[in-house]
This record gives sequence, C-alpha cells and structure tokens, in this order.
Amino acid sequence: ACGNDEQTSKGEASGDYEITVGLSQSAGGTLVDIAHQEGYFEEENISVNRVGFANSADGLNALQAGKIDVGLTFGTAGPLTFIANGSDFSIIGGHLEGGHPILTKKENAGQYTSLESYKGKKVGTIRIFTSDIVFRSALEDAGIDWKNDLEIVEFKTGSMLLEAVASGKVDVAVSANSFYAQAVDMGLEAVAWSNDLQEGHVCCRVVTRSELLAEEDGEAYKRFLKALIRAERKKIEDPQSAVTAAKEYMKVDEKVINTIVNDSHSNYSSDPSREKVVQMWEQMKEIGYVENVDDIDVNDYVNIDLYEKALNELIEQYPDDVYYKDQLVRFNEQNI
Amino acid sequence: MVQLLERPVPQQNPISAEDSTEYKTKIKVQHIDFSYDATTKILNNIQLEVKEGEFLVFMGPSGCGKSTLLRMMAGLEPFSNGNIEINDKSVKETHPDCGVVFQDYSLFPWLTAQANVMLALKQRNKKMPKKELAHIAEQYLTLVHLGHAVKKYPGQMSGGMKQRAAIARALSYGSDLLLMDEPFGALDPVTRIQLQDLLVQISAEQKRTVVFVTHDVDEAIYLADRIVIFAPGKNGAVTKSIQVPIEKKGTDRKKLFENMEFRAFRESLLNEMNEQIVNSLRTEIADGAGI
Amino acid sequence: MVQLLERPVPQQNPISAEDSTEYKTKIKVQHIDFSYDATTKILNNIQLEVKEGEFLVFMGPSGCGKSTLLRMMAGLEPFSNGNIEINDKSVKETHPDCGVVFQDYSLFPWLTAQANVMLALKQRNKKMPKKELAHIAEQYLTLVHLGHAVKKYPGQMSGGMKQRAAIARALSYGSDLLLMDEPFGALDPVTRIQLQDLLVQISAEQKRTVVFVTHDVDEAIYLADRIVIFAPGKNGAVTKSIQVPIEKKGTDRKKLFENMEFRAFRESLLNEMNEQIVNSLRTEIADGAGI
Amino acid sequence: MLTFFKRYNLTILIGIIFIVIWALVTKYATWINPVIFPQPLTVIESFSAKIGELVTGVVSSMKLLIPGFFGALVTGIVGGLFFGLNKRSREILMPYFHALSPIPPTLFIPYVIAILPTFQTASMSLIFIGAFWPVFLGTIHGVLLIEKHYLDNAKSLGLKGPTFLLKVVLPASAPHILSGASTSLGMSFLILTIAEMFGASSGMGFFIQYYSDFSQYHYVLAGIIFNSIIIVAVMIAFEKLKKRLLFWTNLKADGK
Amino acid sequence: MLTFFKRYNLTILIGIIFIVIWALVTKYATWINPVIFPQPLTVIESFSAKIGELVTGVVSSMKLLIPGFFGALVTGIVGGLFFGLNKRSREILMPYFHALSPIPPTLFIPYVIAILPTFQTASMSLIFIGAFWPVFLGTIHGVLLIEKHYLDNAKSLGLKGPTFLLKVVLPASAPHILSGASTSLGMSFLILTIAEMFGASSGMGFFIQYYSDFSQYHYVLAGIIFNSIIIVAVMIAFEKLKKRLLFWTNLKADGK
Ligand SMILES: Nc1ncnc2c1ncn2[C@@H]1O[C@H](COP(=O)(O)OP(=O)(O)OP(=O)(O)O)[C@@H](O)[C@H]1O
Ligand SMILES: Nc1ncnc2c1ncn2[C@@H]1O[C@H](COP(=O)(O)OP(=O)(O)OP(=O)(O)O)[C@@H](O)[C@H]1O
Ligand SMILES: [Mg+2]
Ligand SMILES: [Mg+2]
Repeated sequence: ACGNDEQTSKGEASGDYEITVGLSQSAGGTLVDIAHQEGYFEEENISVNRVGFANSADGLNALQAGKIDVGLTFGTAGPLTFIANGSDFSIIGGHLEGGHPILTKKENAGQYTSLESYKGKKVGTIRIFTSDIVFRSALEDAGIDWKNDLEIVEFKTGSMLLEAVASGKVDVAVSANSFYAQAVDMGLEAVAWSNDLQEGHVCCRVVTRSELLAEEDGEAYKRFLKALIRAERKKIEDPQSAVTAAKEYMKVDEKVINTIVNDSHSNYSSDPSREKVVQMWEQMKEIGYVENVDDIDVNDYVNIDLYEKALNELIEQYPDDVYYKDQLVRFNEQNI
Repeated sequence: MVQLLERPVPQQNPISAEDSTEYKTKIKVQHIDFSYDATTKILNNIQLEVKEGEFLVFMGPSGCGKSTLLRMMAGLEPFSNGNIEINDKSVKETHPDCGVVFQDYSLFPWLTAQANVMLALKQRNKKMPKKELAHIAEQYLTLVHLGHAVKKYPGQMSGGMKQRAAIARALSYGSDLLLMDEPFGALDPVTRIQLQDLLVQISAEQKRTVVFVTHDVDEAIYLADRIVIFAPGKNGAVTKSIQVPIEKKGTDRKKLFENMEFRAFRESLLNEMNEQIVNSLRTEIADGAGI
Repeated sequence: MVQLLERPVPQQNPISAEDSTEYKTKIKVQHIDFSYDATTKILNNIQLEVKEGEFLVFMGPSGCGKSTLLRMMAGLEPFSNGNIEINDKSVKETHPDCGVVFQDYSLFPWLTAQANVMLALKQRNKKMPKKELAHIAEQYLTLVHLGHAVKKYPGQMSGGMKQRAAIARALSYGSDLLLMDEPFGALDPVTRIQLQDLLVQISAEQKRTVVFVTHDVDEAIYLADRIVIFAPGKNGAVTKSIQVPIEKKGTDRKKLFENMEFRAFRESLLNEMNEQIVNSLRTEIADGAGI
Repeated sequence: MLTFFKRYNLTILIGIIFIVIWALVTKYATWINPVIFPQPLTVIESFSAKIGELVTGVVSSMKLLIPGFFGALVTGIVGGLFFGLNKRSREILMPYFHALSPIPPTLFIPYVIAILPTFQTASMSLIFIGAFWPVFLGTIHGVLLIEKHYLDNAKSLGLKGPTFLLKVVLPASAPHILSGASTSLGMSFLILTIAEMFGASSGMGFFIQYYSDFSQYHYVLAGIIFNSIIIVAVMIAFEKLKKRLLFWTNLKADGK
Repeated sequence: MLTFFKRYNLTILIGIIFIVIWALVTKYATWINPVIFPQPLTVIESFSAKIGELVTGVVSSMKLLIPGFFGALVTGIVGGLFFGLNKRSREILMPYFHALSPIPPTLFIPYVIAILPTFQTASMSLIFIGAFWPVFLGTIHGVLLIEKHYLDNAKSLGLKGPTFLLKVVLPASAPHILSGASTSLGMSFLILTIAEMFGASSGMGFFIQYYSDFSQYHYVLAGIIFNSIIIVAVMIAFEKLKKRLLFWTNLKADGK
C-alpha cells in the first residue's frame, strides 16, 4: 500500500488536527521524524502523516491538488517555481540550509581552489536544485560568465550526475547532500560546499497552500511549526536522535543516514528565513529560472507570522528557557 | 439410405403446403457485370432466375467466375452493376438467408467439428439448451459419416473430413437456400455417391433451393434440374442455361448412367465446355483475358 | 498436345540411358505404423515398394491416411515405427528430393504465381539470372493454362487456378519424384484431361516416379501403373496393391473408356472400395475408429 | 522436476558463468566503479538483508498492478475489438491513438495526482495507461488481420453480436491480442517504477527507485534480480496460458 | 487534399470540440489547477514562442532516435528470426529475455553513462534497449505462429538459408514483426524523454522533460502537441508502409 494508509495507522492515536506532509524520499524529513519520535506532535494534538515522493515537482503538484497539506523537503526553488507559475503557496517555515557538496574525482580535487578554476570545465548540475542556483549566482557574483566561460550540463537526478562525474563525462558535479556517502565510496571528493559559496543559503522550505491558513488562522500549522522548532532544538542537543528518528523511515545504512542528517555542512533550521528566500527568488530571476514574474511580489508568499506566533507561544510556555528567546532574535534578523 | 433428421425449424416451407405447380422465383440475377480490378472483367451481363426448390448446377472452366457469382449471391462480394434479389430482396440491402459451403471449406480452426456445426444450429434455435444442440450437431455429422470425429479440430481432419463437416454445417443451418461450391470435390467415390443421394433427398423432400458448383459432369447431370454453363469471354464470362432433359426420379443410379439418353447428354455437355475452352484460349492470345 | 519445356536440370536420369528392364526401387516403405495421438491409429504396418519410373495411385475412403502417408514420404511427418527409404536413404535422415503438390495447394500468398514457381526453379538453378527464371516460370504456368495469370497473387486466383499453379511449381522443381495429393480435384473436366495427359507424358518421357492421390476411379486407372487401395481398419488403414491390367500406351482415351476390360476393372475397383467402407462402418460401431 | 533441470540446464549454466565473470571482474578490475558495479556477494547480502522489504513490496505492488493491468487488458481488448470492427470510428480516432500512445507516462503523473482521489488510484491509472496501449493497439491490429475466410463464414452464418465476437473475432485475433497483452504485462512492471515514485512506501518499483535515488546499486540490483524472478514466473505462466489459448495455431508444435 | 479533409473531418471536429471544452473549463472552473491545466491560448502562445527550440529539438532527437530505433529494428528482427527458428537456443535464453525485457530503461541510465564513451551514445543505447524488446519478442512470436503449411511447403522445396528467411519466414511473420515494430517506434519516442534527461541540451524529449521540471505545463503541453504531430505523421507513414508490406493479408481491405 502507499504511504498514506500505512502511515495513518502509525500516526498519533488521536489529534484535533490532521496534517499530511509530503517529503522527498532521498532527503528524508529529519525534523518531522524527530518531532514524531519525541512525541511533540502528540503534545500539540496534531497527527501527522508522511507521504514520500521521488520527485519534488510531483510532490508540489500533490500539494496543489490537495493530496497533501504541507511540502517539507521540496527545496526552495521548486515551490518558488510553482509560485511563479501561479500557484498560491505560502512558505511558513524552514527545514534545511546549506549542505550540498561540489564533487570531483579524487585525483582532480586539487584543481579547484577558487571559483575561477571552474572556467573551461564541464560542470554537471541538478536542474532546478538549490545547489545549482547557488552555484550559478556565485559565479555571477564573482563576475564569471557561466554561459560561456564554462559548460554547464544539467541532469534530471542526482544519481545520474554522480555516474557522469564518476565516469569522467563531466569534470565536477554540483551535487546534493543525500549523495555524499555514495560519492565517497565511488572515490569522489568534495572540493567545496554550497554554504561556502553562499553563507546559510536556504534549501528545503515548509510550504503549504495559502487557503489552508485561512482556517482557524492556521492553528494546525502553527502547532506543526511549534513541534518543528522543538525538534530543531532536540537535534542540536542530541544529534544521534536524528539518526534513530530517521532510521524508521529511511531504509539505507546508518552511515548514510548519518551523513545526510548530521553532516557538518547541513544546518537544520525551522526558521522561514524570508530574506534568503527573497534572495533566491532574485537569483532565480537573474539566471532565468523564472521569467515574466514582475507582477509577483514574492513576499506575499512567505508567511512569517505563523512562525513568530509559534515561537512566542513557546516562549510563553517555557518562560525560563532562553533557547526560544534566542530563536526569536534569529528570526528577527533573518525575516524582518 | 440415411434417415433425415427432424428439421430444427418446423415451418420452413409454408408454400410447400400449397403444392402449387406455379413456382415462385427464389433468386433473380439481373444484369450482373463484375470485375475485381480494372484490368480483367470477370462476369459479363449475367441474367439468371432460380425457381424455388430448383436444383441448379454451375459448370465451367476453372477461373471463369463460378465461385464469384456464388459469393455474390451469398452477399459476400460487394458489387455495383446490376442486382441480385433473393426472396425479392436485394442482397445489397438484406443479407440473404442461405447455407453456404465454400470452395475451401473454411471451418473455424479453433472450434471442434461439433462446435462448428453448433454455431450454425444456434442461429435458428437461440433458446435450445446446449446439450440438445450438441446432440443435433452430432446427428448432422453422423449424416456425413463424421460421427466418430465430432470432437476433432479442423487441424486434425483430412481434406475430405473438413469438407464433410462444412456440408454438415451448411445443412444444419436450416435455410431453404443452399449455395455449395464444389462440396464433394475431395470425397472418395463411395462417400460422394451417398452424399449426392442425401442432397437429392433433402432438396426434394424439403423443397430447398440449391445452387451447386461442380466439375463432375455425371454429378451435375445426376443432381441438376438445370445446368448453367459459364463461358469465358473477352468481357467476362457469359452463361448459358441448359435444362436437364432426363427424368431421374426413382431411377436407379447405375441404370441411369447406362441410359443412352444420359450418355448423349453427357457427351453434348462435355463438347459444349470443350468448345468454350478452346474459344477462350483463342481470345486469351488476343487480349489477355482467360480461363 | 503441349510441348514440354526443356528440363532445367539436364542429367536428371542417368540410368534411363541404360534402358534396363530391371527396375531400381525408388521408394521403400517398411513396417509403417502411425498415429497422431494415442487414441486413433491411422496406418497399420504399411509395406510398399515403388519402382523407379512407376506411376502409383493411392485411393481410399476419405480420412483413411493417404495424405498422411504421402506427407511421411515427403519427410514432413516425423514417425518412429518403421522406415521409409527414398533412393535408399531414410527420409528420417535425409530430406527426400521430391516435388510435392499438397491437398490444400498452399502457395505462398505473398508471392505471385510466377514468383512461387521461380522459388522452386531457383533451387536447381542457383546461378541462373532472374530474367531467365522468370521466363521458364512463365512457360511452366502456361503449361497449366495460367499464362495469363503469372502476375496474380494466390488471393486473386480461383481454387482451380491455385491448384494449377501448385502443379506448375511441383513440375518446375525438377525432381524425378513427384508426390501429388488430389492435384486435379478442383479442375474442370476439360482442363483435367489435358493435365492428365501432360502428366502421363512427363512421367513416361522423363521417367519420373509419381505417387498420386485421387478419388476419381477413371483418372486412377488412366494414370496408374499400380493402384494402392487403403482400407481403414481397427488398428489403422492397411493397403492393397492392384496392378492395372490394361495396356494404355497409345490407346485413345475415349476408346479406352469404352473398352470392356477397362469397365470391368473399374467396376471391380469400385466394389472393392465400397466393401471396405461398409466394413469400416461396421468396425466403427464396434470401436470408434472410422473412415 | 528432473525434466525442468534437463530443459534448463544450459540456462542455469549461463547464469552461473555470468555470475562468475561478474564476480571476477568486479573483484580484480580496478577500472570498474564499485558503486554501480557491486560484487555479486554484496548483492546477495543485500538481498538477504532486504528480503522482508522485497516481499512486502511484491504485495503492495500487486495491489496496484493487478487492477491496473487487468483493467487495461479488459478495456484494451473491448476497445480494440470495437475500433477494429468499426471502420469509421477507427478512422476518426486513430490519429489520436497514435498521438496519445507514445506520450511518456511520467508526464501524466501531475494529472493523475491532481484528478484522482488517492495516490493508489493515481498509481493504478498510470499502470493502466501504460498497459492499455499495447493490448489495445494489438487487438485492433489483430482484428484488421483476421482472414477474410473467417469473416465470410461468420457473415454467411449470420453470426452477430456476442456470438460473432466470442466465437470468431476474439479467437481469430487472439494471436495478436495475446502478443499485445504480453507486451502490456511487461509494460506494467516497467510503469511500476514510475507509478511508485509518489505516495508509496513499499513496492517492487519503489524499492528500485528509492535505492537508485541514493545510488545504492547493490540494493538496486538485488531488487532487479528479485523482481525479475517474479516477472519471469508470471511471464512463463502467461506463455503457458497463451499456448493453451492458441492451441489451434502452430504454437502447440513448440512442444512445451 | 479534399479527400483528406473528408476522411478526417470528424477527427478535426473532435479536436476542436475538445479544445473548446478545455478553454471553457480552464477559464471558468475555479477548482482547476492553473499550473498543470493552462489555457489553450497560453499553450498556443507558448508554442509560437518556442517554435525555434522545438524544431531544433526534433533535429537533435532524430540524431538519437534514428540510430537507436533502426539499430533496434535490425537487431530485433535478425535476433528474433534466429531465436524463433532455433528452438534450443530459444528455450535456453527465453527466461533471460523475459527477465530483461521489463527492466525499466531508467535503471540502465547509470550503466550506459558509465560504460559508453559519450552522452549521445548513452542516449542512443537507451533508445535501442527500449525499442529492441517489442520488435524482438514480436518477431519471435511471429516466427512461432507461422502456419505449418508454409513451413511444409518450404521444406518440400528444400528452401534453406537466405531464400528460406527472405521468401518464407520474413513475410509469413511480417504481421507480428510489424506490429512489434510499431510498438517499438512508439517506445522510442517514449524513451526519448528518458534518454534526454542527461547530457542533452535540446530535443523533443528534453523540451518536455525540461519544462516539466520547472512545472511550466503550458510549455510541456505545447511540446507534447508538437511531438504528437510529428509522431502521428511518422506513424501514419509507418501504417502506410505496413499496409503495403502486408498487401497479401486482409489489411488491404481496410481501404486506405
Ligand atoms: N494433425 C493431425 N492431428 C491429428 N489427427 C490428424 C491430423 N491430420 C490428420 N489426422 C487424422 O488422420 C487421419 C488421416 O488423415 P489424412 O489426411 O491422411 O486422410 P486422407 O486419406 O488424406 O483423407 P482425404 O481423402 O479426406 O484427404 C484422419 O482420420 C484425420 O482425422
Ligand atoms: N480477390 C480477388 N481479387 C482479384 N481477382 C480475383 C479475386 N478472386 C478471384 N479473382 C479472379 O476472378 C476470376 C474468377 O474466379 P472464381 O474463383 O470465381 O473462379 P471459379 O469459376 O470459381 O474457378 P474454379 O473452378 O477454379 O474454382 C479468376 O480469374 C480469378 O483470377
Ligand atoms: Mg471456384
Ligand atoms: Mg488427403
């Protein structure tokens, strides 16, 4: 059976609210898994179902069609593309920032010291994937004409890209976090990370349909965010909990899970990070990933109120806890 | 010799009750011109009337269009010039009700002999239980000496067996018009004689109209009320009807064949055909149409 | 009547030069038992020798196994009991060299009559240019009165035409053994006589051995040196050879048929067959095997 | 059982030789990429490690495949018979069939997700779409190629309606229908990997898709081998059935 | 030309009606997802905006498709004839064919990328693999179903080698071979979208795949429509050819 009914039975016995979360199979849903494991959803009286997708576009379509309520790990570029095409989505929170390696064969690793060294090379990227956008805008910012000075070959999936770089069909691969473990096995090495190119760039965003937020002022989603914020904290305090939480859903070896969820370059954060989202939107416009969108104000599609409310409620609930207050500070830095 | 089965359809021939001597016309062939393609004309202005209950035999050189005309009568070959009416209805509009034995006796290879016959039987006896249909089918097959082969598939039968199964199927179909294209061609002489007698008996007793193609002169004379000879020509074949002048009712077969009248008629018939072939060979040289 | 074509293979019959009266054996059928499936036995211990140049005719009731034996001779039906040797080689090991006319005269429907014949011709004349092959093929087709239909596909031919094309193909194959299964069954009487004469001429002049299946008694006597009658029985058919006692060489056809000797022989042959069928019908009731 | 080994001894031998070569090459050839060409032993280990998941996968996949495939089979045959027999309808719609049949099933994913109520029905529909065309087009082709003799026979017997369909058209076109159905069956398994890209959490296709997303080819190969075994079993059963249905053709002479 | 319109007037009418409904629904139905159901006008605009790209795409795709498809056709027919005629070889390898044929072509992507020297050859091989199976299995099926009559005839004429193959086996099995080839052709177009997922920067499949990654369905639909037109043209040409090759069957009666 599909994840749907199976997961439903696994969900909390009863909740006032029910949310179906869609996520990318290869990225997993670390914060959701931790929240689940630690019973945060239960405490918030929401039951959460998980639905896996192999492809972000399919997941976002499912969101648009009302088959799921929240898209968790479909990147930033994906939801923004849908918004550019007329979908009424709202980004209400965050999940992951940074963490994508740029890979090449071990013997060539020395060649890539700066952005300049990509000139004249064949660079493979994953189309519409965050790291691709980050890479291109980094080149652009460095004054490199990425259309002419190097050859960019786009791939549909990360695994194809991996084969291409391993067999020497491309020189470097602007890859994704979930492939790092296999890449190392293949004798590849990371010469840079996406965070190096752009500090704290956003990756997976928590996205939902705007219309859903109209019901009870988005009460359910606020509760969902509260659980995520708590999960974020749990992960910082106990990284191993992320592995045990993910193990239930991700069927790969623990070693691989660990590189995905606990890699030092990946920063799991539930903050919506509006400014970075807007920055990526601008970058996407710049490199031509979205076109004819001058009449769209992307700020309309980022809802930071819910996150703020969630944070404030947590501060109220745990008045002595400085953690949440720190988060509010970060929130104010990144969103306002 | 062979006991006839009860006919599956009881009121087959309402007019036979009248016992009128004035015959109704069963088939009316009017001004038929036919060709498969532009180059060769097959039939040339054929005119023919077949009376109800008549036994008509087609003869003629190979490839002259006998099967074609028969197929047209059966409503299987579309045509534009002229008209064919069966029971006063044009075969172009109403598919004629007739039992057909094709020259290549094509049974359905995925059905047993019995199932092939049952298919025909069922057409008239929609409501009859399957068991009964099977029983009647078996009787029909026994009639053509295939009682032992009811469960055989066409692929397991000899040429003559397939032909007999096709005959059984046509008979069982229960139509009062039978179109038979060289049905006895692959039968041994003994069986052939038995089936000839069977056919004569059926056509006479049940007043079925039969159009029958054969190459056997003796068979033609023995069976026919009238023989239609096809003569190939430049613009397609023309036909010539010859009434069989011999009274055959009740005559012993052997005696008949030794009858001088019979032998003379036979001779004249053969001569007629021979002449036509020589003629046609002559035309062929001139314009490519042929036998 | 018809001029024979030059044979494509010149040294066909080296022994014919010897003109020896002592015949060589062409076909040797030894202890053949055959059945398609466990339930019905078809052939029962058949023993037969065919001399080189002999014209052998198979007769017998429909479904008794004539085609089966012919197909076995042609190496097309695998068997385990007994042996068939052609030119002293077992057909199980060496595929026999023979021209075959099948009962269902199956030509290749995707080739024209001419191309069908050319296929056979080419087997002996690998090097011959295509044009010449085409020419010879046309001559063979003309021999069977199909000169006008060389370009026709089997689907565009009448039953008799297909049969004649198959005969042309078998003749053109140029083997000195011909196996023919009711080849004249669908021919009109005039053409039939002509082709009979053609066959007699070919077999005599070129010393070809012919095994021929027919249901026509006159044809059998006219053609055969020896007639093999198949009699169905409980354990499959048995055969009985009858030498044709009539000297036919140079005799006029018509005279021959009126010959008292001929008629007597004809009668005895028919009686023989009739008896067998009655016998077999009797056995059938007892054990289900049949004609 | 013994005859099975006797018939397939060479088949098995080839399989063994292949595995040995594979083992040697992956072990000693340094130019071989160990991730996409794992050693057979690794695959066997993966196989035993994931057997439970694989078996559950078969069950979940069958729940999608059986309705999808049989739905396609029934509608494909019925539709194919209809369009095969109705010249005018065929003429009108054939261009659409030609245009629609090669559209990659992946492209339907957003539409089936949007239109159909559940992920299961969406997946089934994808399988349905993929499996539909071969059997549908095969049936049309088969009907068009029915020998004229059979049609003439049917016509002269006045066969119509269900009898005509069941006793004449269906058996006569069966060789093409079954050949199409066999392609459809293969297609269904192929589409499974696409149909389980969303909403699934187990399945034969899911398994392969999932691990190939992580470039874990030892699992992928284990999955392919496992699936192949199942597919071969299904296919051999199907061939047996085919041979029975086509008993009147030459296929029976193939002696199995 | 006039007869074309006469024959296809209803076809065109249906197309128009469909477009009208589509226009109305996408315009007025609010429950319709505007991303995946763009308005026809948008699609037409996209069409004209991207026509250059589409045409270039056809050229690049043909460079992959033609070698892939024809390679598959030739090897499929030759291989199919071989295995159709050699019972023992068939018996030995058939289980492998059944096992390999339904493996989703996507799974071969890593291997073709790793093994083959260029992206082009990798893409061609994928098309080859996808197109190979239908024509190969169709040919085997066709050879197995050859009527015994024809084989007996050939045997008694002593036909062997090339003559036997070309004059008997090939024409007799042509109905199934061509039906397989037609599936293969459809398959090739389908595999194009997979084969152009890597290394390509233009192509019929690339276009569709590319814009569907960006969820720009108005472009996707424009691409599908454009491709469909080309595929229909190719298919109709192929059907014509088929009808000519199968002139001796009942297909000719289909009157086109
Ligand atoms: N392929 C087959 N499978 C099973 N039984 C068969 C097969 N072919 C023929 N038979 C049976 O073998 C017997 C002999 O058939 P065969 O064709 O040799 O007869 P025949 O003497 O040539 O008859 P006919 O004069 O009607 O042509 C028949 O009873 C038939 O049912
Ligand atoms: N489908 C067809 N297409 C073209 N020509 C055909 C077709 N069928 C038959 N013919 C031609 O029509 C002519 C008459 O054929 P038909 O079958 O009616 O002859 P027939 O009198 O029955 O001959 P036979 O005694 O040999 O059976 C032949 O010359 C044949 O070539
Ligand atoms: Mg005829
Ligand atoms: Mg026979």
